[in-house]
Amino acid sequence: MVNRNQQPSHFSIVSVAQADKPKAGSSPVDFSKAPVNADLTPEQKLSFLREMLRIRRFEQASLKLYNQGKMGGFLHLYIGQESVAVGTCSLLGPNDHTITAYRDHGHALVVGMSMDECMAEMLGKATGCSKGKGGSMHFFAPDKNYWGGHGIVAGQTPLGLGIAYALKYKGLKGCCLTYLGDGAVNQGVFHESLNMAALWDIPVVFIIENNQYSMGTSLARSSSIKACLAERAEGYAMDWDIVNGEDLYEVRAKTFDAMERAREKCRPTLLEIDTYRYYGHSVADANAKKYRKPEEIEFYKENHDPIMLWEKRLKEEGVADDESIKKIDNEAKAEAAAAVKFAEDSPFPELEDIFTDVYHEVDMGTEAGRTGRHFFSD
Amino acid sequence: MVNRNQQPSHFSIVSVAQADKPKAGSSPVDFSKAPVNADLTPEQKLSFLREMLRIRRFEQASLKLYNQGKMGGFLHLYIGQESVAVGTCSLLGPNDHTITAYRDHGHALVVGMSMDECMAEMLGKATGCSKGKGGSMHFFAPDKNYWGGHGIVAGQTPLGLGIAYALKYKGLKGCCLTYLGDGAVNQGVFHESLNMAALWDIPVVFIIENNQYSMGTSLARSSSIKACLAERAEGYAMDWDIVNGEDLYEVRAKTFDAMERAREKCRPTLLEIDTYRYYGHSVADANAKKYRKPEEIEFYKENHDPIMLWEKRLKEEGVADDESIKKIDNEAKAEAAAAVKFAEDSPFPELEDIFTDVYHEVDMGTEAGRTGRHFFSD
Amino acid sequence: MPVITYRQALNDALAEELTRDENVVIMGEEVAEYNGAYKITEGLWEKFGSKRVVDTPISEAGFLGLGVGAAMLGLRPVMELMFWSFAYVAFDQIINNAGCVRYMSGGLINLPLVIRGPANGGTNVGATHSHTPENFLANTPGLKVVCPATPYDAKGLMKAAIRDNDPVCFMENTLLYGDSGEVPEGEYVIPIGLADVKRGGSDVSLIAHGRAVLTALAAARRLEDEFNISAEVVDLRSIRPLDEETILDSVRKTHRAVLVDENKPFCGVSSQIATLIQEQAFDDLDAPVGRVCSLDAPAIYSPPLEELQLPTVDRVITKVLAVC
Amino acid sequence: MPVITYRQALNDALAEELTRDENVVIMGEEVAEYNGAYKITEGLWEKFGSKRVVDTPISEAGFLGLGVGAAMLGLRPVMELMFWSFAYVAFDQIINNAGCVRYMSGGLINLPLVIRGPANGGTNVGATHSHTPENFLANTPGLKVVCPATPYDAKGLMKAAIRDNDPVCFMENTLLYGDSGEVPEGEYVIPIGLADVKRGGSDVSLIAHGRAVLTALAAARRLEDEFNISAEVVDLRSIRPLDEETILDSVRKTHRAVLVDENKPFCGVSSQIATLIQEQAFDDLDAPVGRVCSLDAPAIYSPPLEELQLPTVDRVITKVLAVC
Ligand SMILES: Cc1ncc(C[n+]2csc(CCOP(=O)(O)OP(=O)(O)O)c2C)c(N)n1
Ligand SMILES: Cc1ncc(C[n+]2csc(CCOP(=O)(O)OP(=O)(O)O)c2C)c(N)n1
Ligand SMILES: [Mg+2]
Ligand SMILES: [Mg+2]
Repeated sequence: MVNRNQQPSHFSIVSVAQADKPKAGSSPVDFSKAPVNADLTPEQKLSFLREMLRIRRFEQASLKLYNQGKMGGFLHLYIGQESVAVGTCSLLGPNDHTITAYRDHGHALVVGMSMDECMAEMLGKATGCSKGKGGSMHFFAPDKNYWGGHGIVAGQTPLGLGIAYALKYKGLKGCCLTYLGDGAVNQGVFHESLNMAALWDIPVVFIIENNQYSMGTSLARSSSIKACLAERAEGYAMDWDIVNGEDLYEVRAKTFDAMERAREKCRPTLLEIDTYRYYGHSVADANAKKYRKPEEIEFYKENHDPIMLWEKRLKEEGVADDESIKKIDNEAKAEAAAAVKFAEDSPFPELEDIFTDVYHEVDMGTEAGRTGRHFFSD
Repeated sequence: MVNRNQQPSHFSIVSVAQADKPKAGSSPVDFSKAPVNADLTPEQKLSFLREMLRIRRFEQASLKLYNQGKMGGFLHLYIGQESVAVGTCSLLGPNDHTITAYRDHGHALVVGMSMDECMAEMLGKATGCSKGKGGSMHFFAPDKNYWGGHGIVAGQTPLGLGIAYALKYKGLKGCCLTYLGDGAVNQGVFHESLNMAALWDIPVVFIIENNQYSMGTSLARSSSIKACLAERAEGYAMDWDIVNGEDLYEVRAKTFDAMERAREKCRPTLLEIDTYRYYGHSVADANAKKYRKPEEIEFYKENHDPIMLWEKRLKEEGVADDESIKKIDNEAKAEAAAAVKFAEDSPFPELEDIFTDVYHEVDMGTEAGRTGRHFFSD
Repeated sequence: MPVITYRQALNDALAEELTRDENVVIMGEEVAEYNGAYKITEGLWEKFGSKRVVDTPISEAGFLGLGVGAAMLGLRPVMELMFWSFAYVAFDQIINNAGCVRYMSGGLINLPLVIRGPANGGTNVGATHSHTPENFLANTPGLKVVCPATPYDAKGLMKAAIRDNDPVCFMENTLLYGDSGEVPEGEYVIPIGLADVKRGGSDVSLIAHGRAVLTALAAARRLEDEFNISAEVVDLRSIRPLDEETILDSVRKTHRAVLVDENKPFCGVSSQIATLIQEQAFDDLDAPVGRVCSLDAPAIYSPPLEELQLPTVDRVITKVLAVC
Repeated sequence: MPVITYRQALNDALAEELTRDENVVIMGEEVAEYNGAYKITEGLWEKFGSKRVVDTPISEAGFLGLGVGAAMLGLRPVMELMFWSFAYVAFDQIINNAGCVRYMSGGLINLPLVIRGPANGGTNVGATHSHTPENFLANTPGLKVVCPATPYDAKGLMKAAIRDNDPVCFMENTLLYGDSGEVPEGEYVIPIGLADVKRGGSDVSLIAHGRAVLTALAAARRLEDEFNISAEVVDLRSIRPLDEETILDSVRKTHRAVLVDENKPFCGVSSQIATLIQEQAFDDLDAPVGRVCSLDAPAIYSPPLEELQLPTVDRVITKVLAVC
């Protein structure tokens, strides 16, 4: 690993509240033996590969559209981080929810949103998941317990807390996986959320996807920490852990512990999952090669690519071979290509659509929606 | 000590960065022997008593005015906490600065503001320190390096950081004592300030005046912590300490260490000083006796009053006797009475004063202040 | 009809809605055990318990965001801001999360959320505590903004706000909490978006919201007594949605309008009303629309001065005489 | 005269002021090593070093507060918000600390502070990233608000903003950064508070700020060519202080006004301008003041729709034809 500023390499740092976990420096754990992984079927293992490849192929297709000038605004690619969304979301049960930031395509696809609706959204089409109103940063699928897609850094963190709060309020045994970036930890509202989560025993799991940079700023230049960001949870008497994000088994094992802690004991956890993004902060970010060396990116691609590592693992385990992998990959590519066609063929919203989806009461034509003027013209 | 929720009794908790300090549980330290205290002259020791008594008598006089309906808005009394402002501010050098929240009378008097201008401000008089524009919560004396007096909880914390930032920028060897309450630590901006202070080596000393309550909410009901609030500094790799606020020697010794760390090494510190307020959150707060028992208040007054304890100490040391104490106290009372008269005799601002002190350029009549309309009438 | 205070009317509305719908939950600083900084929630914690009435840390951004998240899942949080002035530490949560999430989701997410608390000057608490951001909030499509002036309106509008499926910013006034007025015993709900003509008149329309309605009414009485001018007083009650018809009907009748508004003048609520009137009733106007706003400076502390900084009856009368 | 971009004009202004006054310090996310998200600060870190040009964590409330504190001690911080939309997480620091501290201190404290960044829609970044809060900020006595439309104005106003001893909110536009225009070589400063008649005319006054000025100019050209209507275009340049005289002079000459404003309509900047005109030039008006604002919904993402949501030349022309 190169350039992991101020951070230890991947091992489980132990919080006071987790004194029974392996100590720093102890021999590496084989997380494939963890209960949540031991019973995985080959089909399940292949499905993780499929999901990771779907994300990557979807995003590569979207990048092409972006470069063709067919997309507006920003495009924040998740490529390189796929194991995080796939590993963590593979554990979701019926009462578990997710919410994330603007780098939201990976999570969206894994929770079950279709490539069609996502690609159409990116092109601003009426068939998009948000009818073309949200764009790349603002995907939502409440029917899949997926609450977005949020553009303001860390703005989603108290929302995730609130979702988990509602679960507990309603007596449902579930949790809310609330993702944020390594730069987002320095927004005040996240700190406020940590305190309330711990104070009130809220079943939320905060997941820092530490890809080492916030835009062009390395972790060491944005955060003052001791060994890692997650350790800040100590100050709130909250459980925490750090996770090697390139190992799908480890991601699942440690996230499962956190989810169980939430579901069974209503205790929150702060997880920090180490990962890496290959592209710029967003595609518009021409500077990608200035704040880090091209060799760094190459090193990660060659040695730490989560898809490559999982494929290797599946082959070692005899679950897959080159041919079956190729087949899955081709399916993902075909699905992405179809989504591009669907999106391109779809119509844009109409002018009058600008005024729908602002107020529920207006859209429903209720009495409340018809009383007084809701929209103001010039 | 009763009701110190979740908190250890007064001893020095040791941060990772302070491994040479006495360990928790070690025998109590006699802080009168600390270098910063050892050479104090009897005059200096008496001056601390004088300052504490001035605060108390000033506030008792203001309370009377408030109850007579002569004051508007809120009145947040500092009574019970005097040793904190007096102990910490007694260490201020020419390049050291202070800033605090709305409970600001104590700090104001100690840094050298006159009772007259403070009392007049409380009555909204033109002779007040802020010309009657700020009120009780908003005292300022930039000529005394005192930057207020801020009404929004924790809003002053990044300002204190900025003052210290400017000191370092200008190459001045000084620090900024930045006070906040135990409830204020849960405002996001404070967390953002901690991170930047530690990240950039800013000579700021954050001082939590932990009086155990934020309005009617005990610390245990507002903050999730391990042993104390100051420990949250660990997550930022920042030095911290907890301080028994009733012992003026301890306050001075530990604050001095923090100030030296700032001045010499540009390293910030988070201090938590345990203290207690006798009155309600503000005077309007009729509920004072509901969220805590009258016996608790009595217990503190009888056993932990900082003025009483300091008087005892001075007598033990032979520095003062009942008579000399009485004399100082009478002077303080007389000064407060004169301030009341000054304030009552002073005029209110004029109507047109409403529009001054908004824009510097307008007040100065510069070209910038005369270009375009700055104020809008109906 | 029973006469109760504005405070009691709000308290009754909250209690009734807590009883009616178990998804209603009240949160905020000091709302539970302390009974609320201004006692609006008095007795509710005792009656409904810690699940329904919740004290929060001093983390407005965090707890308002929590409320938005909880509303997404179907709770109906009623969040107290001890002062609306403190909304500024939580402004992103209000504008972007409460205000924009429904839109950005293409209508998939509903936010049945109320944010309430006092927003007013006049209590000598200084500039930081005296903000009246109804203009900022009403600028934001996706939010509703309600400013009741009487106990009757406060109760009926609060019940409507809690039952509304969109985020409602409910702005009270500490100077009104102790005011009394008639409030019927039975249940009633006042639709959000209906203005109320609080006094009929024929010579000039005084248009106001919140406590300024009382200033307008006092001015109207003096205009009648001392100047024989018949002033109609229109209480907007809700700023967004806005009852433009009632405003325009009144102006078309009186041909003159003076707006009384505790907002600061620049882009205050009354600037929107003046713009509306001059655009929609241009030919009906016999004089420019006049405004009486807060004097344009941060809220001054000094009690006698702050009284003059807010719209006074005298200033309203002077303005009316100037346009009549 | 050299022709440079709006971006370069800003960059030159910053570089000149950094050179002129060692108390000027530039702070913000990605302003230093990354050269700025929109490259306004390109090359400054390399030239002036880490003391003068400082990258911050993503802590807008914290670093704007830091800027206020540093300004109290005499630094002249120029704080970049990557987008003005992110001001909402720091709103309390802007309104209460930058906006009110001088007043509450009775004038003892000066805050020579600039907060700058782009505030605009039209780049398909969605509702959360497309806010234009100039109306909120200009509502606040104590703050100044500047919105330049051309490279020339951008440079001259930025230099004035940095030298001003009051807090200035400087609002740029990502869609203008690449626009070119003539900018003289030598030093010049444009006083804040002077509007600029960008085009003379006699039939109608188009009044605008920021990018809407360009929309107004394009409309004026078509009005002349296609309808033989002579439109005067007044560029406000600064919202607070406001050059009321230039506005009123123009309207008194043309007797008609259409305001072009990328703000949302409810209490947008144009509502203040309309209120002003109808009050001060009532008898000079031959028609109601018309407005063309952003269509009243959160900013839509869909690129072709967002273009229509902002004021378009067609909508300006339609409105002008309606009042002429
Ligand atoms: C409050 C706020 N400030 C700034 C931005 C601009 N911005 C968007 S993403 C980003 C970097 C975030 O980095 P990180 O949290 O590490 O997430 P990553 O992009 O690496 O996934 C910044 C500065 C924003 N969207 N919101
Ligand atoms: C942002 C904000 N929220 C709420 C308030 C109202 N308020 C003023 S003081 C206070 C309690 C603060 O307690 P603490 O920080 O412990 O300070 P103490 O009053 O004990 O000195 C509250 C809730 C405020 N002024 N600002
Ligand atoms: Mg990152
Ligand atoms: Mg306290």
